[in-house]
Amino acid sequence: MNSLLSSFVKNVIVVFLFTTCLSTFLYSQDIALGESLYKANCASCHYLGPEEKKLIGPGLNDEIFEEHTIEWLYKWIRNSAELIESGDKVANELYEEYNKAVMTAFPHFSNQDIDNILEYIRVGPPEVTASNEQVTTSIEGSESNTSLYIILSILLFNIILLVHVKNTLKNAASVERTNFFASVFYWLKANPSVIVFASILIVFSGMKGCWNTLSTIGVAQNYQPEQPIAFSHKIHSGDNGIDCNYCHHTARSSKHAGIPSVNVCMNCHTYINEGAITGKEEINKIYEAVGFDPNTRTYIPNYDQKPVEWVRIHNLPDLAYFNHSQHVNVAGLECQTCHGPVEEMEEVYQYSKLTMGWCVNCHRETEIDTDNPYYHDLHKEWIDKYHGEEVTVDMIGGRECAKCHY
Amino acid sequence: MNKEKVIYGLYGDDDVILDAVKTIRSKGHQVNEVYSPFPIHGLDNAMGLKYSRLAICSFIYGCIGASCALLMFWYIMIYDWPMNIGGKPNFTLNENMPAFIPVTFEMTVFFGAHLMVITFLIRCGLYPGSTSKSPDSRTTDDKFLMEIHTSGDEKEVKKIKDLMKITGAEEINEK
Amino acid sequence: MKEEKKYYNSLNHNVENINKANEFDEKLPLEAMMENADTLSASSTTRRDFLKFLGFSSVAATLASCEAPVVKSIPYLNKPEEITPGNPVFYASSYFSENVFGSLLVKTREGRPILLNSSHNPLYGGGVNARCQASVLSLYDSNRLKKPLKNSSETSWNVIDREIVQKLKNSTKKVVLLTPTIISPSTQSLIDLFKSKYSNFNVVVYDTISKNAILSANYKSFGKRFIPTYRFDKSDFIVSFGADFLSEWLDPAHARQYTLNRKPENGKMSRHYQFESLLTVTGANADKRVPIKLSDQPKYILRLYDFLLDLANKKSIKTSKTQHDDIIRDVANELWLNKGKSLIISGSDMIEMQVVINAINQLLGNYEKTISTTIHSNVYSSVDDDIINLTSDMNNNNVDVVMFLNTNPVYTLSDSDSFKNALSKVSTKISFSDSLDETSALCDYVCPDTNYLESWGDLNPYTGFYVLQQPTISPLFDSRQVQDSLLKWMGRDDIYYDYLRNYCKNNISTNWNKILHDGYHSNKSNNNSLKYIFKDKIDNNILSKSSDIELQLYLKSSIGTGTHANNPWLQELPDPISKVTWDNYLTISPAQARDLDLKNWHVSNGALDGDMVNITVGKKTIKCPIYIQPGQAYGVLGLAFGYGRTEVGKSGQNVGVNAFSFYNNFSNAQTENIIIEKVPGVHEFACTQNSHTMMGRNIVKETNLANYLKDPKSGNKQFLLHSHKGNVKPSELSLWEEHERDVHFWNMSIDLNACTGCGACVVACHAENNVPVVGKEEVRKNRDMHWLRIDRYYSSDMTKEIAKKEGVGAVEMYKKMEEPSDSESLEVVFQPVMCQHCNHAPCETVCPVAATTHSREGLNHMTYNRCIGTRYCMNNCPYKVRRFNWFNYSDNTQFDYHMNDDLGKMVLNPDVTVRSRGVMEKCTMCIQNIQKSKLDAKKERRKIKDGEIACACEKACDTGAITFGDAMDKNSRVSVEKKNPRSYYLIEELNTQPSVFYKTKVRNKKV
Amino acid sequence: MKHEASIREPLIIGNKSLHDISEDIAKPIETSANKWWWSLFLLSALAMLWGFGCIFYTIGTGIGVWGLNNTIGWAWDITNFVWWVGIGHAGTLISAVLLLFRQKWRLSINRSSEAMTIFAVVQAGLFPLIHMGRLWVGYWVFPLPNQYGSLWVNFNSPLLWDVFAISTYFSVSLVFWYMGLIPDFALIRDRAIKPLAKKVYTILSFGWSGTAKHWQRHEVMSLVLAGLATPLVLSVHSIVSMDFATSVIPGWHTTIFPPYFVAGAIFSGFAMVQTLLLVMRKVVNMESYITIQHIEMMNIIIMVTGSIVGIAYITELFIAWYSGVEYEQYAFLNRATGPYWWAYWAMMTCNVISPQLMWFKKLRRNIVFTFILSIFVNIGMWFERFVIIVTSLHRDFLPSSWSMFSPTFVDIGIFIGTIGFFMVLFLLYSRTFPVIAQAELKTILKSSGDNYKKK
Repeated sequence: MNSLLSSFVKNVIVVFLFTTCLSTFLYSQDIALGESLYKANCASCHYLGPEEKKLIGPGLNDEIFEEHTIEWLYKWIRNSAELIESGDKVANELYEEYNKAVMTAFPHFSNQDIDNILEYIRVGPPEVTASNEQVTTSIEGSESNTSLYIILSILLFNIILLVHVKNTLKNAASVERTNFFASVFYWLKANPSVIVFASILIVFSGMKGCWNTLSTIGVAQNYQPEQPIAFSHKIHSGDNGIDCNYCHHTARSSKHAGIPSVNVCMNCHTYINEGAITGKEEINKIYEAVGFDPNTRTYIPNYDQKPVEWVRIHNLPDLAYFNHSQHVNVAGLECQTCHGPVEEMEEVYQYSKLTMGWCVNCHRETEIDTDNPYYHDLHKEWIDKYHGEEVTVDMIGGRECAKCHY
Repeated sequence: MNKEKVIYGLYGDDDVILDAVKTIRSKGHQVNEVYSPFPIHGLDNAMGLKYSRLAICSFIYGCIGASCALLMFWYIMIYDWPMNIGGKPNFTLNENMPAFIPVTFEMTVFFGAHLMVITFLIRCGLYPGSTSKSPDSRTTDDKFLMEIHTSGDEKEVKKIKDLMKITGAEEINEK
Repeated sequence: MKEEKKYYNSLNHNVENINKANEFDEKLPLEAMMENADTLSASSTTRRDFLKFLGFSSVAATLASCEAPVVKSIPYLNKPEEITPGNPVFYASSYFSENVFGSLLVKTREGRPILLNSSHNPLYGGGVNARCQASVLSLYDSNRLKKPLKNSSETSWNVIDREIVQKLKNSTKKVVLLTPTIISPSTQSLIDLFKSKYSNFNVVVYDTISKNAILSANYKSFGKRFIPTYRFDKSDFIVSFGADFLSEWLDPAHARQYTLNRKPENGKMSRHYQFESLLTVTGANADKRVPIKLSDQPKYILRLYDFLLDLANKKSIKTSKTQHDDIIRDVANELWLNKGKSLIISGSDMIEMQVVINAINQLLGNYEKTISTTIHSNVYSSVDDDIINLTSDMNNNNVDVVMFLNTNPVYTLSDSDSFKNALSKVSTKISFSDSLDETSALCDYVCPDTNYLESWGDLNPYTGFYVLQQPTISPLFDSRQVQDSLLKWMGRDDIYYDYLRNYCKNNISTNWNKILHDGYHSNKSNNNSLKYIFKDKIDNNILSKSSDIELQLYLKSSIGTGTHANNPWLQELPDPISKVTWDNYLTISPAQARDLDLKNWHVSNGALDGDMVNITVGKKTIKCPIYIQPGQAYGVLGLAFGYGRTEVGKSGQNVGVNAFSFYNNFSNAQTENIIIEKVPGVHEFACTQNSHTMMGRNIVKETNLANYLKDPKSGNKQFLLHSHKGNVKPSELSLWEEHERDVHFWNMSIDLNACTGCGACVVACHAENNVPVVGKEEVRKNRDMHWLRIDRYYSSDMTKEIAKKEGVGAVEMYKKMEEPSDSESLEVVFQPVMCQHCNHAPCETVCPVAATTHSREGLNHMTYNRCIGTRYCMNNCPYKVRRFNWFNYSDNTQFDYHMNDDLGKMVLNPDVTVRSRGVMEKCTMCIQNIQKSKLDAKKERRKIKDGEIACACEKACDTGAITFGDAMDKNSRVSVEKKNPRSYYLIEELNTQPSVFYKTKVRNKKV
Repeated sequence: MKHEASIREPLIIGNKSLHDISEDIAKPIETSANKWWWSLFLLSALAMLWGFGCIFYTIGTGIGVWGLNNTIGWAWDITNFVWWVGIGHAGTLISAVLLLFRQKWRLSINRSSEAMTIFAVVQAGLFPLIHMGRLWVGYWVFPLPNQYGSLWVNFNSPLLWDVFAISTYFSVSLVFWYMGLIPDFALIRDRAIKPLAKKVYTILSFGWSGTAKHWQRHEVMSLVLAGLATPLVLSVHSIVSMDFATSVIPGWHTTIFPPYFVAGAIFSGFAMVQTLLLVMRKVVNMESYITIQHIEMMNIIIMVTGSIVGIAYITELFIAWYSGVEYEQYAFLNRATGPYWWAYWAMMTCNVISPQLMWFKKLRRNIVFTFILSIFVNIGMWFERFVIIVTSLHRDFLPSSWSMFSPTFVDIGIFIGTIGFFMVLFLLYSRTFPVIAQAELKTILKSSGDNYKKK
């Protein structure tokens, strides 16, 4: 029990540690910083909106500033428990109201940090997020296709119409009509070379067809396996707006995005034990795994814990080295760029092809962050070499074999 | 009464039929076809056949082959995915050209040869399953067959048959 | 070390989390793996990410529902903080085995130690030798015991504890613990506690290879049994009599010290004379090497002493003439010139000899200058008689209980039979061996000790130098650390970890975390220098008996005393000198082989075969192959320890013959009644090198210090091409416009003067790059897979000059050149050769599918998954460094080494692909490290620091022969090296423009 | 054209009329095989199966089952490849080059030698395939668009040039051969009695009717194909030689390789033609068409090309000495005096010395001698490739990596297998195909038939 709580605290610390370290360089715009901090630390318990919308704690919006003073908020956020101990009235009321659930302490938050967070809370969430764009574009894609079909069908219809008109006219002129197919047959007989050409054509198109089908082997796009727990990214990431990095927090630091360990789930689900859609059923699976008794809110002592066996969706072949931190941290890509609109997926599926061609094309197009001091001496050279045009990944060897294969 | 007739004259020797063709044409008759087991030199002139343009085709095909090859090199080695391979310069096509010459040549020959042969087969209407036009199967062995189409005018037919006889035909039949 | 810092930080947050229980709260799902068939098959297919063995695991099981196999991802339940799946964590720890100490930095991935680096602590601390490097694989040895054994059937600890405690209580006679020198203070105190608990308990120290001579000699000279610490870096003149101090004498650190004073750039180098019988690594590196018979060693030493006395105008001891008097005279003079800056040592096991050596060093005033009597080396301490007394004790039924800790007397004692008899008389025999060996097989109880990478511990190798050992992985099996066992048997219920911490707190330092983080703690040695008290005169009649055939027993740097004999990496590591793998053999000088009509010959596929002989020492006879070794003294045979294990596991079983059976009275020099006779039979060797001379080519460039000081480019003549531009370097005559190179240009410099040829780098490369082990048969076919090989060349009696002078024809000349010199003047050079990463690479041009291409960072990329295996690149490589996967080397019962069992595979580096059959592979300059460091730099938005990236070989090289870095960065070490007048490219004529360059070897010969 | 000097010996003997020729050519096809044929066929079929066995073993287990090692990455595999390709040169050369030179004597041998060419190239083609470590991804050598981005081939690699050269050469000479076959198939078709045979040959003959226009086009096409094939033949072996010539290994890195390989190829090719025809003219009794005259002609060519090869060898040695490059010098010294001296001297005696005996007209026209010599030459040429490949590789720049090669049963098995395969194909051919280009032959009956010459 004790160790678990401590490890939970530790987790929060870790989560916080890199969020701060990565956010140090975008220190200037503090709302952004506030947002990242909020999503990383608060979003899991606090909905960004009217107080009535309760997750674990109350929903947060500018109302809080009416209810509480900044100083009080500092105290509360840093260590609510202390505040309660001290016998602060407001604090104790809250404590009672949220049936004695202590809010996580963030002793390491600087005033600056807290200000940022509060600032973010005051302003509220920005309207459009990158993910939505993603989706719309994809939809447009499909639309353009359908329109094409429509046009084609219209053309076809016209042709048939014309033929019909021709025939009727012939009838009218009482021109003797030969059977269409018969005439074709004769004509073919007359010049057999056509057959040759036709057959060649067929053969080649056949080969092309085979090639295409072959090239789709092993491409698992839209792979959407059944998961042991019906975990909905839509609810967590979409509706509750929990930042991807809260659970997949190693994505910025390591080659693996990492699947959250159960204790990360427990950070929230210690308190939330009923889901919007599936009720208790799915959440209980977590409790089963980790041995937690939702009624007594306690961990069953020396319980034989069994890990959750998630089904892996994105499988790169072992011969390809892929590093999340390279793309998320250094390149600063959105998770959605490769994983698609996860925050809208009830059940996650493989959004991208994940073929080498797919990787390489992105490397061909994506511009590198030339401001990174890593490239310090090269800026000038590049400017006169490429005449200021953008420097893409492949220009600095992003297409070389052993960048991914070793 | 105006039914068209075809007259076949079967000869036993290539020189004989060659002379025959010459004389018959000099008499102002049209020799439609000659079936022979092997090429007879000068026969095409004697029959007044047009000169065959296969060679020119082949040349054109060859050129196509060469240009395809060069285009492929440029696209693959220079444009689409340039790589530093052993420090060899692949900045422009001609810098790297020496390495491309062998394959360019091969492609040229490949196109030239195959496309020409295909053309030949098509022009001659030769393809698996097509059957021989020759009315007499001996023409692939040691006999030479002359074929003349006439308007079914008796006198005319007669004249041709005589001509054939004179020029040394072994058999003459008509249909 | 960055990662180290990170680890330290996490310490700050919560000290507790180093506690091993907490850190590895996940059980290794290993047992599960063993049960689950799907899992097994899957684990065999996974190449890169070995995460499955710990928390974040993926298990494949084909489901009917979908076409591709479904891969499961299993997250931790509670993720330990300092583990980020995919990032390495480094721990400072240390290694002590076979009396060799090394202080380590252990690289772990997902909780698995996968690579050991020397932590290069500032003090004497030994570097990491090949055996230490490879010991990480021994951790994953499938031969280790899974549970404690009682009468060789598995049982539980409770049973063991109950019964043993019972036995101990009931024992009336002696209870003996047989152990090698214990340098762990806490363990020592623990043992004392044990003594106090069981009065009849006593410890017998038994070092497999005895240094009794030095210890006793020092007792005579200084009145204390101790081993001093030597400072080769402070000695300008070194004389060694058969002491192989660069490889196997007292301390691997000596190699590092030695090279510190061998840098011609400093304008001076130590001069090193080696008098030895066999050709050792040390002899190969010496400036002057004199092959002498074992029995002559005393003569020479005394002679030298005599000359020195003469120089010191002291009274001479009459000594007889030797056949190298002139040389000894020079040595004496030079020693006299370098008084206090010289060092003279001997590998002899004769106490009298070591006394003389001490006397000489005393005479030269080397003590406290190049030899310290204040700081002692604690790694050896055994007294030879102890074990003999123990045997007799056991024979006389004076022993009730005997416990074996890290000792294997049944294998290592010369008369093991009598020991076996004695042992059979002991009622209770307990072994702590972590796997069944010759001794534990005879024991009633085997209480498997944990591997050192799984255990806590502290070591005190040198006076005032205290290091900690910490677990880097939770115990893989149901084994228990010895100390814990002892505590239990004392009836205490605390664990050794607490005991250790208390001990450390009370006796060493209160700042436990600091020691743990740095890996060591040092305090000024308080004991003052010892006084030289040896008075009685040295007489000249202590000469050992000589016979016309003598036998020297030696240690191979690969196998040592045979503790790691089951380690395939070590078995496949070629001997530095003979380049033979998977074997020991009787080395013999060419001349003597001719006389005895013994032969080595090459068979049609180039492999080496040899005659068999029966060698008899005293009563014992062994049948073994002979290997003709140039440079060996006439009349001396050599045989390596550590082979002929009969109880060790699949790799080491019955490889070679057991030399310990000749290790009579603990002397490595057997000079009496030795008979050798040729017997029918042919032995098949597996050598990695079958031609031994440079054939008069400019491959290893060499010069002498004197010439070097005159002209730094001496011996390194620049090859010039005659061209329209005049005489130019090949690289200046490029036909083509060069490809641009911006971000980096990775280069490597190899200093042939610093390379001692030890081979640690080869093992490190194995570990870092998942290089497969292919076994004797394949090596014999010249298909070893080493990405990095160390070429060894002998000098030949025939050179172009001689040929010209004597008018020898070309054919004749080359024939002669192939023969290594048979004279005393034989010289040996080493040259590590890996992929040279040519910037005009012949291999790249010829690959039809562009599987090997060049990066703009100057690296030669080999793309395994693109390779179709035409082997054209291999043929066209002038350095022959490319390696082809002739078979599937992983998951193939034909190659039943670590890559064929799931346990062994835990050592694989997750960042490097395991190559499949039919593809080419080669040195990548550890591109995985390059990429990682680049990424780190980019993440931290900074430039790469010089030295931040180190190839495995560089890290392993204790003498700093290898330097890797970015040549674009003008002040990186490698760019500096590049300008060094000693630098040159291998086969520069070809203008392959390598990224690897070598630095001329400089000897300090007398002119 | 029609008449040639009477001093020239007749190329067709035994008073053949046009019909006789048809008869003689058709006989092997229309009659059933004798026991010689069958025993030979079974023998080669066995060898072939054994070879296939070895190939499958290799593919299933790994290239390691061959005798190769880290230093010697190619040995028998590529030796056999080059050897077979070399053999595969005579046919096209005879029919193309000799056609351009209007050599009449080609007519009675070109068909068979072309067949040999094609079958030999089939064998040759096998080796580059099976020598790959991962045959199953071998298709990567073709520049096909793919899912890898697209990832292309490397046109700098001589091995890739080979891919194109060999495939072009194979397909073109196949077509050339088949075009020549059509009229002759037509003959068989028209003579066939059995319905099945008729059907088959109808299909094979593409409905050839031998009209004047057909013949005209046919002749033009043959001429142009010959014109294309001639440089092709020369290019193919030049390119094969570049596998070595463009490398850096002393003994490979030699500029005279292309001409020298081509000469060698013709040399070995003609030798193989000799070996086969001397057997065939007996087995399907064609003595009256393949006369001593023909044999002598070929012997002369063998002698000439043999001398060229010899000069090439000597030039190599001279240049090695003259270059002053020690690696080069040692490489050649090592060939002659090193561990593989026997291979070198076998090559020298078979290729350089023995053909010189052809200066004697008696020997030139002696069938038994010719046969033995042709075998010699084939052996010698195999050794030439072995010497070039293995002895150059086994001792190159760094002595530390010097090594030796010895074949395993698999190496040997595969080689024997290919010989078997080759023989099987050729035997089948000799019974089902018109082994002499009768149509063309008939054209020279008048000029070179002995009965006509007598007049």
